[in-house]
Amino acid sequence: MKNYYNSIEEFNNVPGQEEEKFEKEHKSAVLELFEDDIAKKPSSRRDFLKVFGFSVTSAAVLASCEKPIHKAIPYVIQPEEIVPGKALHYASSYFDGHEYASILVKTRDGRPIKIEGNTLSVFNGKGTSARVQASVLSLYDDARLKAPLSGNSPISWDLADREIINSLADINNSGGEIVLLTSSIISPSTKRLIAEFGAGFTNFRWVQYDAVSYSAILEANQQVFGKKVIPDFRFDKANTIVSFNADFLGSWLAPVHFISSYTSRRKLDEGQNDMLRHIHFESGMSLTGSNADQRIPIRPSREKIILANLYNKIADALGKEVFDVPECDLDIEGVVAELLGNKGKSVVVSGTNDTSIQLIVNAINLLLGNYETCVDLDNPLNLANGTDAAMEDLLKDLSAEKVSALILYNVNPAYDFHSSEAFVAALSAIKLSVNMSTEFNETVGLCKFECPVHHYLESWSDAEITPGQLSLTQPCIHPIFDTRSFQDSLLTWSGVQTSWHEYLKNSWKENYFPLSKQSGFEAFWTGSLKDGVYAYSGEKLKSPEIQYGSIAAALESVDPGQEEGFEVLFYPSVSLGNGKHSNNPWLMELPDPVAKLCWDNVAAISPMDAEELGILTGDVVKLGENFSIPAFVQPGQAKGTLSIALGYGHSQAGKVADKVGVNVYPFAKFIGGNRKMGFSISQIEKSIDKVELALTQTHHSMEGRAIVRETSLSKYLKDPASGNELHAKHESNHQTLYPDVKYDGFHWGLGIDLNSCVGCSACVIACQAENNIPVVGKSEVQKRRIMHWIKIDRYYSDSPQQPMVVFQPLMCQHCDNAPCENVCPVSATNHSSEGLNQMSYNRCIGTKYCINNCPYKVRRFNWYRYTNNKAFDFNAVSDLGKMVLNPDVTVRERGVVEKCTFCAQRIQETKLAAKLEGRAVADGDVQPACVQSCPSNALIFGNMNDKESKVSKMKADPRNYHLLEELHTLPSVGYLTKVRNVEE
Amino acid sequence: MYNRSIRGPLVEGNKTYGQISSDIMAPIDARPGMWWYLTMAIASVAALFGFYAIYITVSKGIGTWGLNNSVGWGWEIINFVWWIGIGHAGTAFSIFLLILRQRWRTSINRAAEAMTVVAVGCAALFPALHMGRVWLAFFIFPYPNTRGPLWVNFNSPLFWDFIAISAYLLISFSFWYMGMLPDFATIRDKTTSKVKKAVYGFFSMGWTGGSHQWIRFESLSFILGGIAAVLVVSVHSIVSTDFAVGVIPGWHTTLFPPYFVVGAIFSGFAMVMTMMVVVRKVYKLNDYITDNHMDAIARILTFISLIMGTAYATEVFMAWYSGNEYEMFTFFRNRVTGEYSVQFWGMVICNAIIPQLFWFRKIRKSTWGLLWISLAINLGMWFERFNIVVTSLANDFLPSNWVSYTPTIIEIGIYVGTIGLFVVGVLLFFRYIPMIAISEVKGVLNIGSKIDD
Amino acid sequence: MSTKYKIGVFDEEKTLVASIKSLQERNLAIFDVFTPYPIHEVLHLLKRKSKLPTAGLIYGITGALSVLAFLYYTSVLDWPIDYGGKPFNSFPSFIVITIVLTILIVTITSLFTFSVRAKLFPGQEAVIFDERATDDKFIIVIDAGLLGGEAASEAGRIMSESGAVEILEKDLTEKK
Amino acid sequence: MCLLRKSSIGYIILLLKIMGMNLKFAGKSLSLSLFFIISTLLFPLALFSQDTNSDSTANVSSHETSHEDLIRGERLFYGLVYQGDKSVNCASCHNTRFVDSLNWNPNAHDISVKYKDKTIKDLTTVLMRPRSEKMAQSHKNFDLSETDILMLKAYMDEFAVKGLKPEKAIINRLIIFIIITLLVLVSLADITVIKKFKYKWVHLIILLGGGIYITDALVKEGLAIGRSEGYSPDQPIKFSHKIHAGQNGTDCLYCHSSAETSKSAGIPSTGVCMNCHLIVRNGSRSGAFEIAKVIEAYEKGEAIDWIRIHNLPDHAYFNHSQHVGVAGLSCQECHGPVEEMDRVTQIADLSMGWCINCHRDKEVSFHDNKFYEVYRDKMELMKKGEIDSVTVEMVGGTECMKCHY
Repeated sequence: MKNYYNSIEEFNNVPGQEEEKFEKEHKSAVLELFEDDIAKKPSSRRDFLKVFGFSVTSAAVLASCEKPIHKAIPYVIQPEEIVPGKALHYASSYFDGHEYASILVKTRDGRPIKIEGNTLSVFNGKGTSARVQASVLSLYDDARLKAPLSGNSPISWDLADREIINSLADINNSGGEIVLLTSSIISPSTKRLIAEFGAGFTNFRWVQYDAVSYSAILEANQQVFGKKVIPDFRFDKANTIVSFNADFLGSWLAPVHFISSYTSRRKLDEGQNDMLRHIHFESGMSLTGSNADQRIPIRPSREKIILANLYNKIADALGKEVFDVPECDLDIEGVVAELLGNKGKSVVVSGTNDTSIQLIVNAINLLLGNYETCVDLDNPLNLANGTDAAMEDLLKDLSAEKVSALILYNVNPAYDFHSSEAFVAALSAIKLSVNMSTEFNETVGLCKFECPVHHYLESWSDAEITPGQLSLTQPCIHPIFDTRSFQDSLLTWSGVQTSWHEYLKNSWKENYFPLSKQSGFEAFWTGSLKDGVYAYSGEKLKSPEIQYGSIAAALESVDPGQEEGFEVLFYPSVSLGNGKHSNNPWLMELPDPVAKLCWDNVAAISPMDAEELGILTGDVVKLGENFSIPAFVQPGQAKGTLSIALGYGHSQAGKVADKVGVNVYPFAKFIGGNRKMGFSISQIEKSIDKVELALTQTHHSMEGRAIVRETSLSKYLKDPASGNELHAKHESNHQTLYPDVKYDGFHWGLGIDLNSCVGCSACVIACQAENNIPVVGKSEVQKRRIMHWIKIDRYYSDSPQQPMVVFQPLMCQHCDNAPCENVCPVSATNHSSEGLNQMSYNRCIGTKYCINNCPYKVRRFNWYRYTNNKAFDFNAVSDLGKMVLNPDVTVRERGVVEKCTFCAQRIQETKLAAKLEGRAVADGDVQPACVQSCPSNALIFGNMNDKESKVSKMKADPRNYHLLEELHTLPSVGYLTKVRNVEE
Repeated sequence: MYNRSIRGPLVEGNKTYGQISSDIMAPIDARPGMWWYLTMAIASVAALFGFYAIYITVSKGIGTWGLNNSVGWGWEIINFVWWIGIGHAGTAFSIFLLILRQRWRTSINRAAEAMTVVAVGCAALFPALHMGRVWLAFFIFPYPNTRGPLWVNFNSPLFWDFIAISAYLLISFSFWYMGMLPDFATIRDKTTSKVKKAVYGFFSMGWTGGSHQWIRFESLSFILGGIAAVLVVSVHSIVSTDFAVGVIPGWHTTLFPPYFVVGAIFSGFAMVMTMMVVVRKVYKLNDYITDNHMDAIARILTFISLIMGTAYATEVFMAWYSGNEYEMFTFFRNRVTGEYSVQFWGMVICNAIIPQLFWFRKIRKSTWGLLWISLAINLGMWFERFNIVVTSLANDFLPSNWVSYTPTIIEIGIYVGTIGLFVVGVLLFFRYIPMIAISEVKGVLNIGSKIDD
Repeated sequence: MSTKYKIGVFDEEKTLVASIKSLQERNLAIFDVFTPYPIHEVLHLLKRKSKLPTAGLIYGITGALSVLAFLYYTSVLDWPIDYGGKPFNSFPSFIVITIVLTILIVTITSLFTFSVRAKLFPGQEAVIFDERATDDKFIIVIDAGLLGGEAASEAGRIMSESGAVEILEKDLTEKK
Repeated sequence: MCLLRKSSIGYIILLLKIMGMNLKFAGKSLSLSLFFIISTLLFPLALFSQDTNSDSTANVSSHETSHEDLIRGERLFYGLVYQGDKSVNCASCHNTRFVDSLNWNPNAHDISVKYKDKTIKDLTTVLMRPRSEKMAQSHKNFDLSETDILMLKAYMDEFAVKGLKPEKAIINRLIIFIIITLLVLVSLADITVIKKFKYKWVHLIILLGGGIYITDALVKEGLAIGRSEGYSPDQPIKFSHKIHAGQNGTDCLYCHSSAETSKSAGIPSTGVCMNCHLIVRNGSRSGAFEIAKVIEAYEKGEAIDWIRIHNLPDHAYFNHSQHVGVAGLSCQECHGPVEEMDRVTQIADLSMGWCINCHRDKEVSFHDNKFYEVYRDKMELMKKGEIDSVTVEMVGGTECMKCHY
């Protein structure tokens, strides 16, 4: 296999004076990339020609007449582990203040090009989310601040440091308050550093602020259990999940972590015969709701009364104290029965940021005894620490000019704080304000100093996601710009001479090395770096007595909720999350898994309301002063509610994000100690404007076709082939005039378990990153020309009010009798002896006949030149943006057809590695990007000729079927029927 | 054989051989009227617009068209098939009527063949333009190369199409040109202008009308005629395989080859009628292109229209009879009703119902009746191709891929451009080439006009 | 060599045919007959034959075989490639190509043969005995030089008797 | 707009290429091709302009030395000043133009640049009392007056700015092609329309011969498009593989160390050069001059811009480790006898057919590598003796996605 876990540390082991030289050379090499004419720079030492050659070379190949002089520029001194043309994988961790993942960073010739999950991590394993996958592109964001600024003018780090240190000293001497406002910090070493930094001042406050807040959970657990933590929800141990507005598979807390535990109980393989049952109450149609076995649309304001009734009914059944709450007209007897039947094996969870709701949730989980197993307070998720009230207090103090210095790190309150105007206004009055941000965003430029921070792929850090589960972040590329890590800045400003790297090492030496059984620290450190993760068993916090008082208070003050008017709800979307990465074109063009919409946010409205008000998808509706947004008729949306995604409507974030959609953060409210993501209005006004939305799927019914085959658990248990009867029928009908082709050696196949696939779309971005798939922009998506090689089809069935949803990943099916191959006149697509449907771009003349004749329509056409074309200025125009390109995959020219290749480059790479080692290719060695990124292991790839391989077993499963198998295209991709845990 | 007592003489007005020559040569010698220049100007503007659209397509990419991930073929293929269909007129006239010994064809076949050449030329533009990388179009030739050599895919209907169209263009052109040799010689010998004498002398290739030449001329006509007869059937059959070989519902049907061939002849005859109605008026050639000629074409159209109607009915019936859910959907939910029902019913009305008006003698005799109905057929045939190409692709197997398709101004521009090009070609033909085969008309002068024949 | 010709000009097909017949009865060799349109009777009388159809048949057979051989060589022997699970020798696909290419080959070769045999190619200068022969007159040409003066004048007489409207004499010496 | 312009330029170039532009040296770019055309057209003008050009540059560059000095310096450099036995032609060894053949002596530009910032004394030393053995041999008995050296220096300083003179364009083939094409056209016109020329057999010969020549030229040039067989550019350092790999017998993999393990064989870093050249400072042919470049680059920490000779298009994926590491091919199979080349030349045309035809013939080491056990059917056939070897083609070596993805 690959040369995994090489550490950057070894870089620094170059002996003696060479080290400095290398350091210098390495840095300048990267910086030189931003010179306009690379050829003029004789001292560039990297074989980046593959990247830079794209423009020159492909044009030359096209015209076949110009021969540019190619330069082969070697290193002066070649770093030991860098072999030109070979990929290196560094273990690292991703944390953006919102989402965490332990990852491997694939670098080629010194530049990170792909993110993969770290299989050693118990938290996320090989799975990643779309946002983590896309984070590598953020590294090459042109919009990033390139050097420190004072006001709007550039300043050197030395000068900025001097001024800041002086200013801090002045303020400290005069007793002024110094406030550090950061996003949630989960790095234990950084926390220590902040504590030390704060200790240097007499009047210091550290506020953590989360754009999307989990403050209510923290608060409720503080009140009940005396622990200000977010518990880990162990869905893998639960039989029943009852969730209220918690999109835990999509964007709530740690989706990747939850998807793997959730789907581990939804699989029906290896003898597993039971599934967890998932009941979901929610207003908008979330990814999680669409995966639920039973989904009940509710108004958000009704959540509390339903929960209270649920509590009463369970308490009643268990003979516990019952509270006086208004009756709820919703029939929840079934839910009560199921929960009671799975005491201690169920999870009740709510995603609403309302302390009283979270208190009732805690109460129900307490009643059911879920804290023993499924709701883990001892290993809490260290993801969000921000308390809403603290931020409100800070705002008050800022406005009252009580704060003298404000240091911002990794936050963007000018965009995502509900009182952003007041905040911005208060900023100008502060004596010293420093902003530290990786991204270019709305807050940039508002402070006295801009001290840009490294991208996480350029920085050192650590993280402790749950107590005892540590991971390290290491730089995989030398900083591209003149930036500095946040921690280095703090160290400098507190007058400490050590670098953050040393500090981090020391911190580990002091705190974690003693816990390990290793003898030498260097070995421990290198080992941890190579693995990326390090686990220790720390002391468990003692649980104080459970306080029931607050619960009772919450249950006694239940209001019946709202019946009239409209309730508007904001949610972080699967693609953009809280909007921090909106300038990432991959994420911007990732269609929402349910709405199948990208490049815009909309107000999702229920079909009933839409009909009543005469609103169609695309009609602009007015939700208040200066608040107009296109409506989107969303089946499953609760009547009387509107859902709007957060993260859009940036005014200053870069060319991709700016002026796309509407920013709804300012409409959030601070109510009852929590930030409420939503508001109520009595009436929606429909305007005459209409907007064309960038939808990637416009027809939502399967039209009765056996595309996604499903069954219920009870039927499945009786007959594993239930719902898949057609498969046997079609198999028996298969006849052929021509003899079947025999595949000797490899016959690659992909199995997709529709039961495990939740539609998270990580594979889509992984594929995009791996295969250099261009971003085409809003207008092209509107024309239905999105380029994604893998797409997640979503179909609704049943009524528009309470639809059932299915997801189906669709990529090239690599049919053995491929209709596309027969019709290509120039032989640009044909079949390999390994069962791959091959596509050679350089032979393609673009007749599009194959596109037409593909029954699955998975082939994509390069309608324009998407690279080096100013009209498509997303990431494939600037030299920086193009650094993300995978040098092993051709960048396609205009006029050629492309499609999923099963990551042929990875197949070849793995086969070659096996050949070099003189061994057979083992099952699971080859992992296409989609398979590798899948957090739920829904995709399995392997050799179908090997009867022992996982994929062969999957194909032998009675649930297995092929898409449109009646056409006798003999796809190499198989699907396993979806089984729902419902009574039938 | 031709029955005079039923249809009257083939050439009216008791012409002599000399008169025939001068009558037919008149437009070549005389300055064309104002209408000619005006039409030429309009057509040239249209053609220029087309060239601009082509320029945009080639320089920017196929993205300037309205196509998308599901609909890979749109107007360009519709127009391609439409033009190829129209291009069947000449050969169909010359060959089928030759085989059927319909001697009245003589006064029309030249114009019909000219139309064929221009129309096939227009048609040939589209397959080239619809390529994403038209500059690499030579990849389609199976020529020895340094890639191994890498040949082409002989299974691809598009390759069959490519050779069929090239062969058809070449053969229809040579057939047409060969027929003109004696006429060019006539002009060469009759004209007084030195320039014309030299030019037509060059193009007449030394034709004298000697028996040695006539005998070989007749032999070649026989060979080319026989070959072209096969081609008339094969070209559109092959064009139909572009669809019939596909797996897409609404495409995958064995009905297509005959259905396409008949449809092509239908549209070709209709276009001939459109042209002839105009020509005989403008050039006052009523004596050569007689009412009887128009009547004969109208009768044929009526008959073919019935076949077309049957074909449409058969298609729909087969969709139902097959019980295939995709076919059922394509026809009943997509074509008959649904987003593209206008095109479907337009097709049925224009092709199967309107031509039935030709049952009325009055309409067959009316210039306007002939003109409007022939135009309606041309429109209907365009709808037919739209139905086949777009509706099937827009809504095929997986509903997630369903899209709608709207052409852009660029696609429309190319279409308008080819119409302009066609008119320019036809006008030039009227101006510089004898529009009726002089020698052939002379050969049939006596038929039907003299009792003793 | 003498290049004198005697030319009979006729107005009508009927008189032309009669004249040819009488000339042939007298065994007076006719050099050539020029008509504005093909008259099968004339061609028949003059015993004009063309081998073009035979040549076309040979072209066709050779063409078809070579196309099939080419297809087999390229797709089975030289570089077999799997297209959609079809066998390399996917004969049904080859049929279409063979038909059309055969037609193409026959057309091109026949045209070429025609051009060579009938001596017709661009720029070829026509030997014109009477310009009206392509318009409204039918012309019999007698090679006076070959027949001798007496026979020629007899031929002229016969032609005018059988309805020639004009008898001309032409000397083409200076032309060549 | 831009796109079409670009592609039309591309076509013009293509046309020029087809018309027989045989550009045998590096930099086969648009500007060069256009330069040829324009220079052919403006040849007489160019004759005039040359003088004025040298005038103007001379005025600019010399504020200390006069124009006359420069002229004299130039004459000295070319050995045109008669000095009896002593007269030396510097340009005979230090070429002032781009040359096609390998000249081991540094060219005039190289030495000019090197001595630009050095004093007259340095130059005098190196001219008359060179340290290295090689130079002592060639600079034997040099005796130049101080003024001469001054003038020489003035000329060299100017040369350092101006650079080497461009190579003269070879346009014979293009001219021949155009003439023959015209001839064929005239002959065609005459045979069909003009008909002035009586001897038809001349036409026949012209048409036949011309047709064959044109077809041949078109096919040959067409095949040569995008190929660089025989490409042998001057490298920034006159590195001889013949000396290193041939005479000294250095293993290829010593420098191109990643050939066995990685996709690319790797250009050795300057550090690798220094392994030997820390000690070896004097070459047998180029003296110290070329080796000094390596040492200088190393000391300055600058990389050397080697010119890549074997270039594959971006859409073709080639992996050295597959061929060297797995198949065990020797480097010479594709790169030719590099150990006999002073300057590396591309031996193969690197066309797809070249790759494919090798894959058709080469056998894989089916039994030595456990990897191939996966091909059970072929193993079986081999056991039965139905096949005796397995070629690369048989395990899919001629399929698209082995190289294009």
